[in-house]
Amino acid sequence: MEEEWDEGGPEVVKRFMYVNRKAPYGTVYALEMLEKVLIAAAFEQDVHVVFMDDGVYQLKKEQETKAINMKNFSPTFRALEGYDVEKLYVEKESLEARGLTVDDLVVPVEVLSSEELKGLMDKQEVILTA
Amino acid sequence: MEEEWDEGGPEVVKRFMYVNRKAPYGTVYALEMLEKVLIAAAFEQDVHVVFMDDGVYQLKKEQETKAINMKNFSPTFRALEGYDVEKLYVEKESLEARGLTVDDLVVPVEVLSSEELKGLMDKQEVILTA
Amino acid sequence: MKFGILVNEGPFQHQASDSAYLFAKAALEKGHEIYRVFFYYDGVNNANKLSEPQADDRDLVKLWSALAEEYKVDLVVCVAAALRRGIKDDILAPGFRISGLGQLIESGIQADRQITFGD
Amino acid sequence: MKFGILVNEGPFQHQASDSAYLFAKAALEKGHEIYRVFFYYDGVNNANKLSEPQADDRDLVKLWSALAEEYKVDLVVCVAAALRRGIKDDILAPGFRISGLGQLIESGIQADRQITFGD
Amino acid sequence: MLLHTVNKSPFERNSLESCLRVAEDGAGVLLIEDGVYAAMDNTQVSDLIKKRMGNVKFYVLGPDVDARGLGNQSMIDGVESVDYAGFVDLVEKHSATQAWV
Amino acid sequence: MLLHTVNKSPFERNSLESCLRVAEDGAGVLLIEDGVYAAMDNTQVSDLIKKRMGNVKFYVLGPDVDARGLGNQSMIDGVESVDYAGFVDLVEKHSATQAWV
Repeated sequence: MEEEWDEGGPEVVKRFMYVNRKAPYGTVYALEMLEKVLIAAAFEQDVHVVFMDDGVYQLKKEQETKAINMKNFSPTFRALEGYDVEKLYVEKESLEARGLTVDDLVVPVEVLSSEELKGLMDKQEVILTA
Repeated sequence: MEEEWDEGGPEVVKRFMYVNRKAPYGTVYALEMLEKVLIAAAFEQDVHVVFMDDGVYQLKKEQETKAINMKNFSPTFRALEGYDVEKLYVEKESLEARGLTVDDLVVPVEVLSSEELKGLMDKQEVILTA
Repeated sequence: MKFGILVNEGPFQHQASDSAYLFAKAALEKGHEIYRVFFYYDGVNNANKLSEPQADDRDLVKLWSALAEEYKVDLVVCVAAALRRGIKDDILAPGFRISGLGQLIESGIQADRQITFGD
Repeated sequence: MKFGILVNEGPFQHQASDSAYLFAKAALEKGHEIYRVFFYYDGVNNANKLSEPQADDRDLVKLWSALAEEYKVDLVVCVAAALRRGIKDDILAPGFRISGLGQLIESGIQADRQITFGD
Repeated sequence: MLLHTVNKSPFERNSLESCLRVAEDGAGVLLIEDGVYAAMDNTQVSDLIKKRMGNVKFYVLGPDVDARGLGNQSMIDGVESVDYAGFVDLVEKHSATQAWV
Repeated sequence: MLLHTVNKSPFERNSLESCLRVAEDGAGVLLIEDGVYAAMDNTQVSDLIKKRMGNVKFYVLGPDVDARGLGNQSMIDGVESVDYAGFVDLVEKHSATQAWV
């Protein structure tokens, strides 16, 4: 990846937002989105990760994937802090619709109402969804 | 395909139902489903084709795909009759929810309420959806 | 009992192929027969032998091939769907064969139950 | 203006890749620059040169290659996503190159606007 | 009687709703993959299943429930959990299977 | 101000609804691919757009409307049709684009 550092240059810092709206395992989007988040962090960008709609299910505790033969990637969320990815947001309305609270989630997050999320999204320079 | 006739044998006739629930062009399911319908007809099976949910949009008249660079497959529906595929059903509730009537459709169909559809589905031996 | 299975999605993007594999395996372990697994739409990508998942992840292409070998399951890739998606004999994994869509209809006719896994 | 484009789906199954191609072409014809098109998830299947669509249908792999040649557009296939899906150099269409996910982030940094096409 | 399989989240798509619109009394509905979220109690969509409980038989694929961390969440009363072997049995005992993909 | 693109049918998925929940007044929403069905008048979901008309600016991609045979259907008043060149202009004139894929 070194040549990328030379080309792109980490000196430019942009506000990147990752919007996670898909449940885990049913599709691969959650897993491969995490890889994109980690890379942006490695490029020292200002990374914001939003979980809304079924995306909040990605953070659900106690995932046990052995019986479906798939890799349990939920521990990766706990590793995000080590990469300085600390701006994790969960939409309040999505959480409530699913009968969940922050206690059900594997990592500490900031809970924002859709109204508060509006303002945060509007400030972003690059928004990646899947 | 001749060896398939020998193996499978067209002498067994089963009730096949194809359930179309996806809009055309946004995904390929509508197009490739049509290919499956035609093959079942070639095997002289008892073919039923149902259009419900966004699947009713597959039959919408006046599709003009030139500007999106995709093949317009809606004329194929008019060819179904030539392959003796004549049992086409549209769910009334789906049609109405979209503000459409049978006059908007490229082929004659039988309109069934969900209640009527229930009975028809329950009699099928092979149901293929996409 | 004889089961026919239709797989409409490739490995990775959707769980469909994982579910189909685990269903097939469970049926075989219970002593049932799988008449045929037919791969249609992006499902044809299950037959790409160049696929190399991460070391700690499952490898569906290899799992299908192994199932075919152990239980003599007929894995058929739709020729029309495969041509479009660039799945050719050169890159076809062991245990898969490419054939016509008629093989799906035949599966529906011959199997006692036909089941679909898709998006 | 410089645009960066992310394509998350393969050709055929979803319209995403068609839309991305037509967007890129329209931008170039208006005199804009495409900084990079990055292919992720099943989007890597856009680079499979073995793909042979029906004669009367569009051929997205060839269209992307032609766009790359005419306008010198940088088409980058994600190496990790491609490995899993069996997209290797042997079957890579002209104009595409395989590289790391960092190229997507770089696109986000360097382009004036970054836009996603997906399922 | 048919077995219906639903693999989509009821929050994201209309699959379960459409399935239940045409599922006959006595039919079986098996929730798999992201479809299992519909089986959870105390959500905004729990009523979809509760309204048909008693005339449709609901099943959920346990391995998919566990994968999503829902093993200890409260499930709607009357939904039966099966494993893959149970899934096979359900397909066997119903006349045909319709997948709401 | 953001440009939001929505490519999913409002009958099948919750994308447009979620988009409108977090779209600020003054934002643009461009309907493309199967998203264009939301722009049609006299459907069960027409109100989704009508309720935000006036504070959000709605656009629809003409080529996708025509492909789906909707060229002569009545569109909700105030939705503006653009072609691919117009799509490019919209991305250019908004600060960033969010795709509700």
